[in-house]
Amino acid sequence: MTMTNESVKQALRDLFPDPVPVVDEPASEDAEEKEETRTNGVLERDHAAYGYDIDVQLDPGELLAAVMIVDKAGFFLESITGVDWIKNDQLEAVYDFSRYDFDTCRIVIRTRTPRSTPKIPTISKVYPGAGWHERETHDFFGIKFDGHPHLVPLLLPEDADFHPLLKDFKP
Amino acid sequence: MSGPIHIQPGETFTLNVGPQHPATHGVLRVKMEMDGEYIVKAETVLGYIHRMHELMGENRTYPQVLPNLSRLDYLGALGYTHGHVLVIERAAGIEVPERAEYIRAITVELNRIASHLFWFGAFVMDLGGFTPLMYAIEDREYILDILEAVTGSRLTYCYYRFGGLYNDVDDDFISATRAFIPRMRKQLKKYDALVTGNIIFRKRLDGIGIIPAEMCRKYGATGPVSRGAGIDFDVRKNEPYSVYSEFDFDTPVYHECDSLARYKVRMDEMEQSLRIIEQGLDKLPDGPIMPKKKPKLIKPPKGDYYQAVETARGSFGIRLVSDGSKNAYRFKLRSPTYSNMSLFDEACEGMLIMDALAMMGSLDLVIPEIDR
Amino acid sequence: MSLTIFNALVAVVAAIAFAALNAAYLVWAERRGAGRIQRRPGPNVNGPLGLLQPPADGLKLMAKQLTIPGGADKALFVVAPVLAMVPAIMSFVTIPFSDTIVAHSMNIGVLMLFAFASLGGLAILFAGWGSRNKYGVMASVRAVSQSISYEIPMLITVITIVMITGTMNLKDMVAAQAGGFWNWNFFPSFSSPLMPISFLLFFVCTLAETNRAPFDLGEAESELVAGFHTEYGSMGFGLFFMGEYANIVIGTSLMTILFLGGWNCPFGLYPGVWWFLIKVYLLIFSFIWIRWTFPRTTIYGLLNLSWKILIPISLFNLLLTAGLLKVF
Amino acid sequence: MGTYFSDIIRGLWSLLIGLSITFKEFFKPVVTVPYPFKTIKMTERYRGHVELIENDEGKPKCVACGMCQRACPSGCISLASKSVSYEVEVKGEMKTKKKKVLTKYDLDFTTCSLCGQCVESCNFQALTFSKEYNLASSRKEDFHFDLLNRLKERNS
Repeated sequence: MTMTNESVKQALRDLFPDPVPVVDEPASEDAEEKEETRTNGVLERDHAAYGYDIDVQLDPGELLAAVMIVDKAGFFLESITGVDWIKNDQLEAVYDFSRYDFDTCRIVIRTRTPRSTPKIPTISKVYPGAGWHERETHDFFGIKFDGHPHLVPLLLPEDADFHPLLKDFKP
Repeated sequence: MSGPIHIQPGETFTLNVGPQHPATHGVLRVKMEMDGEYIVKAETVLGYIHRMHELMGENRTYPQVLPNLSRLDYLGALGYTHGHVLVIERAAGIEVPERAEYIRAITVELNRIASHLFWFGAFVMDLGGFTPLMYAIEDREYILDILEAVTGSRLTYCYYRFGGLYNDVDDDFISATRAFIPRMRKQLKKYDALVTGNIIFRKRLDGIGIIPAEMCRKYGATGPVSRGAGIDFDVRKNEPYSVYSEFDFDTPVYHECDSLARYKVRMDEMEQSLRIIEQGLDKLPDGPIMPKKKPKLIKPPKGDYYQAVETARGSFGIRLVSDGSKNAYRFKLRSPTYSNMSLFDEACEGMLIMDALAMMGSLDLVIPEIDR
Repeated sequence: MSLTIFNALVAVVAAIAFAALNAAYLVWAERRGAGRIQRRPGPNVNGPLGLLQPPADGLKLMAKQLTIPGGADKALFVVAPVLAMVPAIMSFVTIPFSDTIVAHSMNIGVLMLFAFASLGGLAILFAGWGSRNKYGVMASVRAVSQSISYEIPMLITVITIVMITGTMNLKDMVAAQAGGFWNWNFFPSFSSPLMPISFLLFFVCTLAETNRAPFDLGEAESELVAGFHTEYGSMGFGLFFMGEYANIVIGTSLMTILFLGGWNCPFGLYPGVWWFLIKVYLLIFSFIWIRWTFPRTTIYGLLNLSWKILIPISLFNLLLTAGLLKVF
Repeated sequence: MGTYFSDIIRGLWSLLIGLSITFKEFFKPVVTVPYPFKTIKMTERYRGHVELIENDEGKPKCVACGMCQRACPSGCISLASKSVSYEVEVKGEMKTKKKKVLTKYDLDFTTCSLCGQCVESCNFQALTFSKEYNLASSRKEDFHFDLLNRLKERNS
């Protein structure tokens, strides 16, 4: 990992007041429990096994700070999506960032929000391209992106009031 | 609805470009706020051909999703299926025989040329020249014939399997592909003379439709769009997957940021793809095309996996969240044109409609791939 | 008296028939030519070589209903296609095909042709405005600015020719070019050294005046759907289509008369209508050839071409010729 | 001023090059196939809709295991079978055995995506791709293929 990416990682770590010890690469078996109860923090992942390098989980409140760090380091926004963890009664928003140069480094930022009141601040002020991705995530999961200028259905019909990728969605 | 339109000076009007419009090449709609021929504001409306492939990916077993990926992008289908099999192989830890990877690379590059050829024709047609499309289709037919003889279909291929390929290539494929390379080089020269050098064509693209590098980064544009803005980014080079690290090829980069730069990137990419095919055919090893040990039922261990590949349109990514069952828990498709198109709204402000539509053509849109 | 009326009727009918036949079969020629250029056969199913395709197309168009969009200006909407076709046919009256084959030779033939040609722009304006379609309005505005800016260099070039030949009668103009091809206006002489450039200029202007590619901004199908005839179906569209081809025939005939010696043989042998037709159809072929080779220009590129290149050159040519005519 | 004229000349020259290319193409032979009058033979591996394969007796090889039905992503295959008892000579003795016999094999071609998962999943090599490609109809029912019937028609 090059200098830039090290500094990004350090900056992201500094976001967490109580630095959590870096968890070792979780084995695939006991990852099951860990995934459910994972604490916020920065994880380093094996690119060959997972396809990304840095895995950050944080509270929605810290999202903007983290995204600004990533933006300052010159990352581009790959995509935004959601995952419905219905067993934990949580919705997860996943932000993918990557670099244009040869210091290949993919950063994944995750944040979780309760299923009943899914609310996450928008990052479209930092990355205007997030506008569409957030609208899409709102379409599919119903996550409200606070401060989004135009949060209307993009891929679903204008009058859609359903969120098809929720695990309890019945067509 | 009575009487003709009355437009006061300085008043803007709304123009619906699409969903049925010749320039959008599909069911894309752009709501344009127009001041005469100038665009004041544009808003892209998507979803006319949305099919929810991501939900299908969750409902079906892993092998059943295979045909879906080729329906994303009907012009460069193999690139997308390549990404799909790669992410499942990464997740489930399946080893791929070398021969299979080489054949994958060769066929993906052939498909990339076919896709770029069709884009070339359609782009010149956007500018009003119809004949290059026919020439491009003629060459593309040649590729489709080669691919049809191997894969069994012409457009929506379902050729790659988890761990390898559906069936092996034969000598006919190799000889036909070898014959294709010099022919394509000759044709590229012809296109250069017929289109690239043409004064009318250059006047319409040179310095028009500027998409600067910073805008690319903010919107996540990849592929020829970002390479036309001077960004040296190609997943095949930056994050080598499959056997691309074995090949010697260049990433064409132009710094002009205009429509002509994006055009040139794609035309140069065809040449680079030819080089990859050439090397691939030379290096093609013997051996099996499917691994000896392959799990009967594919059940990737629990986890979150990501794989990016360079398709004809840019960086295509798949995020697979597996819960260890035979279906995916989450199957996110990051389509390149989605990000490339999202910057159109901002980039086209203040442009003439005909320049804006030329710029839209230079983004190489495939609507089913945006809408998924 | 009755004989003159009869003669006039025959002439008009012949002109209409010639215009209609040409329009119909130029569509066929265009499609066949495009096909050959694009390595495909073109229409070849109906009749030998697809020669029955134009009547079939005509029948199909006539069998369709002419829909008038709600809120359209009905009068303008209906008048426009007629206005596109009628001046085109009328122009044939004054074109001399040979020494004897001319419906009505008049002393101000050139003037009349251009008067009718200007009406074509009006038809497009009516069509675009009357059909209450935003694309149509944009297209008609484009087409009108285009026809205005291209009539100027075209007329200036014609004035040069009029100065050289000293007449506005088309028949006399051809007579002035009799003899070998070196006598044609196309070839430079001491008094008019820039004539080939003039011809090129006139050729470009004719392309633009007839709304042909690469100057077909009025119907720019990739931006404006179909431009001014977006809302037209049935024979309304058919008339626009035929009017376009009739205009092409007029434009090329004019080029033949003004620059290429009309019905004169290049070597002074057997002058007659055949030479005229050969020249016209060769020019038409070049129109088709150009259309299927080039992409479309932009509207500002088109206006720049006219105001910054064509008009200065044609003006310069006019002045030069005027001066040289005085000298020689 | 110099660039003004050189631009015009260079522009004209580029146009002439374009014209010369299309002019050459004008005299080259046609490359298209006049489709309804002439057709191309489909390649060996062409993937049309599926078709049952017969055994030596002209009966379908299919044992009605239902693997293809389960493998199909769009659920367009439906089959039915019945148990038939038959007598077999084993070591000089006649024994009664039971086997499944295919009675119905319907393919709903309207939803089929021609992916070939059914052919791949078949463990008895009882399915193949047909080479038919010009399937067209204005009625939906025409695309509900009864493959068993098609097999019979092919044999008769």
